[in-house]
Amino acid sequence: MKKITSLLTGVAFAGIAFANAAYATTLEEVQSRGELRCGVDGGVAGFSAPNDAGKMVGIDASVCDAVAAAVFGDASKVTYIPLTAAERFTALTAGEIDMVSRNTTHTLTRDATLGVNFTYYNFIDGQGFMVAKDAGLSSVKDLDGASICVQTGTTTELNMADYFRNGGMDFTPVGYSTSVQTREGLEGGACDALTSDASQLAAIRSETADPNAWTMLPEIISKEPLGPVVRQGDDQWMDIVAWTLYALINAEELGITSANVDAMKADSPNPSVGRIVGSEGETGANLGLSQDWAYNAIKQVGNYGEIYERTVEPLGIPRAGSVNDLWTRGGILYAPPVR
Amino acid sequence: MTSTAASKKPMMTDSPPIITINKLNKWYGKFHVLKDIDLNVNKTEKIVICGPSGSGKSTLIRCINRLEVHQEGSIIVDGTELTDDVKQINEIRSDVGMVFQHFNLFPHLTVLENCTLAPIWVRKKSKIEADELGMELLNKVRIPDQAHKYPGQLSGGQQQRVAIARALCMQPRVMLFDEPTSALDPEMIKEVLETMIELADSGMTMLVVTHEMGFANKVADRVIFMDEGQIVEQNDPKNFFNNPKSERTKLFLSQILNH
Amino acid sequence: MKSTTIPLHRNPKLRSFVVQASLLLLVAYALFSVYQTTVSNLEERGIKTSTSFFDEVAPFKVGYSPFLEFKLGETTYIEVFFIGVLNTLLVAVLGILAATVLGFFIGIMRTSQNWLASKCALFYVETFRNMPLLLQIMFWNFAIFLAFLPPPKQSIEMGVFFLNSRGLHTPVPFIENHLLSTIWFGVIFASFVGTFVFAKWSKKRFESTGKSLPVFLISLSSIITVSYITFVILGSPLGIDIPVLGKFNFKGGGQLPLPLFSLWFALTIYTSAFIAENVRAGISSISKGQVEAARSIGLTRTQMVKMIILPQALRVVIPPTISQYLNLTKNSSLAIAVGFEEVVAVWANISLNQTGQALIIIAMTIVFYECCSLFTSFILNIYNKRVQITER
Amino acid sequence: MADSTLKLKKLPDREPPENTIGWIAWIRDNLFSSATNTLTTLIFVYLFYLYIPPFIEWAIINANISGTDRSVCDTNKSGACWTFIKIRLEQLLFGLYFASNPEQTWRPIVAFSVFGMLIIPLVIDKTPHKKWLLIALLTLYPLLFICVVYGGVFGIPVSDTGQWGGLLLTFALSFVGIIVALPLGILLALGRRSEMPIVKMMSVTYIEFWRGTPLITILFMASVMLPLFFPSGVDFDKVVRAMIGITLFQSAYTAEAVRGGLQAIDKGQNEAAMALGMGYWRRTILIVLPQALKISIPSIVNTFIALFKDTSLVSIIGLLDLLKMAQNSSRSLDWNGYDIEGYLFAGFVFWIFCYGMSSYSQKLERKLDTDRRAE
Repeated sequence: MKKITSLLTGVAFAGIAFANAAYATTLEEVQSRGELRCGVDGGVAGFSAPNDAGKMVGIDASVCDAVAAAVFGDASKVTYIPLTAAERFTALTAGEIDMVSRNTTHTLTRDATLGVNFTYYNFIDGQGFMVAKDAGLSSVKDLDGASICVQTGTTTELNMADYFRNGGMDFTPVGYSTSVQTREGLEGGACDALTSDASQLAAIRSETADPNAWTMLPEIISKEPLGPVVRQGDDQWMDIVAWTLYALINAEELGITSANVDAMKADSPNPSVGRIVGSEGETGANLGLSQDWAYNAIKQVGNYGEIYERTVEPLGIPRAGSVNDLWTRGGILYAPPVR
Repeated sequence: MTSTAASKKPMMTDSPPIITINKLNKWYGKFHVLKDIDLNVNKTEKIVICGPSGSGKSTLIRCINRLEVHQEGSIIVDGTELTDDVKQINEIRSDVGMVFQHFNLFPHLTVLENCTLAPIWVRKKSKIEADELGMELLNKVRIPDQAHKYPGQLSGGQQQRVAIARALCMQPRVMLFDEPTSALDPEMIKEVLETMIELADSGMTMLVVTHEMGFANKVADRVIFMDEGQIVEQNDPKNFFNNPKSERTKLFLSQILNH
Repeated sequence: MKSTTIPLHRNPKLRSFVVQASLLLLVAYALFSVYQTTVSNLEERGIKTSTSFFDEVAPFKVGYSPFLEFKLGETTYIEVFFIGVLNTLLVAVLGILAATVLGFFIGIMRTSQNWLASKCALFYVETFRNMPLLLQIMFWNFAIFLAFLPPPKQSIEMGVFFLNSRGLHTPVPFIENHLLSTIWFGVIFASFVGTFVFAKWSKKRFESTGKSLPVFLISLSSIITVSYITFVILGSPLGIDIPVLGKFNFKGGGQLPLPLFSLWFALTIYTSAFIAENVRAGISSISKGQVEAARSIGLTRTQMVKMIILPQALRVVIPPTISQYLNLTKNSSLAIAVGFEEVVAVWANISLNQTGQALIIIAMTIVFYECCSLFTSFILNIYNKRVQITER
Repeated sequence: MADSTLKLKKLPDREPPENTIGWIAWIRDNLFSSATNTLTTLIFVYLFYLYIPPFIEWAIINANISGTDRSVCDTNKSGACWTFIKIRLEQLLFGLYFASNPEQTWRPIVAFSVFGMLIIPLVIDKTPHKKWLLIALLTLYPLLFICVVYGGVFGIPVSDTGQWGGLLLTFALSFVGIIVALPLGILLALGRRSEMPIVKMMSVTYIEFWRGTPLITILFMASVMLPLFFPSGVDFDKVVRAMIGITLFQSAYTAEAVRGGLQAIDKGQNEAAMALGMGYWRRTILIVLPQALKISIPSIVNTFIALFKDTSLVSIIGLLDLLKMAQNSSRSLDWNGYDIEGYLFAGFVFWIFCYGMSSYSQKLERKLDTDRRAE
């Protein structure tokens, strides 16, 4: 009933200034509410999409789960709020949600002008092109003059414009507001190619009527570091989200998995491991969380590698040797030490 | 006061009747509105038709210019039988003028344009000619000064006189009046009736559905009483009013004259 | 007699003043505090609002801009706004033309004597006006056109017109020889002037003699003949740019891209159902007496429709139809569902997403539509005044 | 003329000639009365012949309804795939939350059935105590809806508005739109006819502002800008924000509908009330409004129809209304390629409601017309 009451008062006294938010920090607010409100896309396979049971799953959703586990010790205390690309930042800055984990690219403009902060990256992507196999195209260079389906309002649209402009090539954008529509456009013949982040292309291809009819061109034309976003001005909360993500990556690096985390906690000679699973140091207290914050996240959600394997791997995007692998294995995922 | 001798002379000329109606039957759906109507109208004859509402009198005169379609019998107007032939119908209509209870002037045209519309488009007169004719007839109905107004700006009586002028502009051989005064206030009835009397005096053939018995008495050569789709009684006005033959007519007259 | 002094709280003038003043204050206060909250929210949340992005180069490409050429890397945001506005107006004009023709056709069919025709028109009207427009736009675009139109290489050919999954491709004329084509345009202009004079003369003649000529037919055929003959004599100063199949799609000629085509198609069908209903209402608003009077003076059916029924029906039909034109213009904002680049799509969606300047962008969009609405009311007022003068 | 009395014999009513009544005459008059008419008939018959049998074959005769997955439809491509609708029906009607929690499905069912039980007697002419039914619909029913569908009381678990979807969401949005907009609209209509210039001006500005803007822009505003207007701490989810936008928008249209009713009221009514010594509010509430509202019901219903259709626009700001639900289902991997069926189903559901409402409003209009003529 709280919401209905607040609606009524809100409508009735729309103009009358309220006292400012009752809670000083996001953490306190989240804790007193008893759940984490996490903005997701809700429609991208592998990132966040409802499964058969109606639960949101994917690498983005898992970050929400991990933060909830870190804060409450219970990964299920999350409400996923599906957001369009246009709303994600306003919803966040208005306090409607506590964090955004919605395949959002980190850019200077967004960081500097929208009142939001980017933490770290849970998936490092790059923009590619998908075309029909029998079209006889082997490179993006062959696309001069082509019609290209794209989701509007995304960085994808901008990268494509830059790329073609640089190469002195021409193209006709065919813009749709959702990625599903871009797929329908491509399948229906509204365009010759579809451009999106490589991970999305894989997801889209898996949803086409005949996935074998489509192929990805070799070029990756942009950097798309995707990661969770928080409101500006609450450093503690930013730290919590960032370090939860770091903890998952460090856990993989140190070989801590959801299966062996209990054993590691009980008995691990490695102090780095100890600090993560909470048997050593004051890591939780420094963040304003309980001592076993990272333990809970790893135990309930798994380390980064496990999450990846569970969510993105099935799309047909292998990890080994890609940018999304750990720095120790040739990738660029590099988390600062928990100490 | 009795009417002028000229118009009261019985029509015993040899020329054929201008309208011949023979065994006319009409149904609205299954409702039998006109039953075996026989009626001949001679040139320059004035006929007043009266009767209670629903007796079929309006339907009868509307059949004459094919606003209603009859199912049995025949109507011959000026030697032409009314059939489904559109061309014939239009010819007959341009020879038969009609004045309606609710005037039915065209509200988007000025008074003069109302009058000249048909002469221009049906009679193919030039605009100048038609304008002259229109003004002449508006003069006749005594509203030439209203020629450039719109019907909505006129009183009911004036509108009805415009309607008469409009019908006359086609220089018809027969004029039909469908309760021309029943939608008017008493003082306006008078001005319309005066116009109609003048028209009668000019020798026009007229069929008038009306309850204005004064008018009937003064102008009519024949008064017809209809009830339940039949012609119950017809006679010259004197005999009709003074010596009605059927009970139904008596009852009707007593109701209409004593109210 | 004793003069009565009204107690202050019962003085109607004072009461009205107090009510209005307090209402005004309340609304002003409400607006002010919304403003203040917004400003402080923006500040608090670190969102910077300014119009400086107007002159920034738009970092994306608008695919369809027939009036203002879009140059990647040169076109600025504010130009994108105008491209959007022009595209909205384009689809509005195309839609209004088609919906009016179709709407009148269906509306007249609805009043037809033919039972089948009348019922089919009824079916049409009831089907299309009782389903959401958005659903219809998406249905035509995604479920019908995209699904059934062939790819460019197997386009449906209709002479020099080509229809495929990218849209409709049409030939367009282009100027080959400047001097000669100027002469040619001059000749056409002169022949228009000629027919105008001819029409005036024929009207005069009609008024004085009552003899009429088929002015429209004569004018049309003489304009066509004259322009064709001079075109040949001048040695074809204009070329026709016929679309040619290129590597990916047809090149050259004019293009009605599929999103525009679907949007236009759906808007036309949807709006025509409403216009048809207006037309039906207009025609049936004419009393039987008018028809009978027209018949009784011997007008033919065509004359009656042209001179009595239509002029009167139009007075009833036009005002709600003008409102439908406004609705159509507003409804064109649903283009966002199929990706046509009108003002809401390129401005309130793409530009907003890229710049984050929600306040300014939404406000400008609203102002544009309010202008359309004001313009419509203006036209309606003029029309109503004119009708009032000619008929009371 | 003496023989005229011979005609006094009353003729009996006869049946009209055979060929002028009955279906033959009807066909002749309505289908073949002239050459053009005959041609038109032939053209239409040919068109029917071309399109109707194949459609019926596709939609009914060859259609698939059995089975639980797409394999049935994939093997028989010549007919429509209604299996898809059957399997997804609960989602389409109640949204994901109630469809995926079978033990909760009773809640929207109760909400819809109670609504049906209230609305059906309301549209039937002879129902007694209509006024109370209407009041119940406008006051008690929303409470019931909140308790049952939203929950949070009597141990019914809360279903966030954000989890509503399908027809339920479409219904909730338009219902909120109409009942909140009604009082607002009445006030605005009174304001627009007020003699106080400032009140009038403000009402006119308000009404024309909302009527001049497309709903989609207002929804964008509600979804992107509204959060900026409220102080931090007052936050509504997207559905509630859409409701606010829709209500503001709808109140302007309702106001115009009510204004039409107010204009139709005879001035004498107001004057008579004044003569009885009634003040403004008493006159308005007791005399003018009851009559004006009665007259404006058809127009209000018409604005409601428009609103009901327009709620589909919330799919553009990412809400899962009936249309979006149908689209999502037909675009999902399970049923990819059967989107015509999805659109037809959603269109049909919208059509049923809109057509029903518009027939009702036309009926009311005719009734009001005859009532007024009778007066």
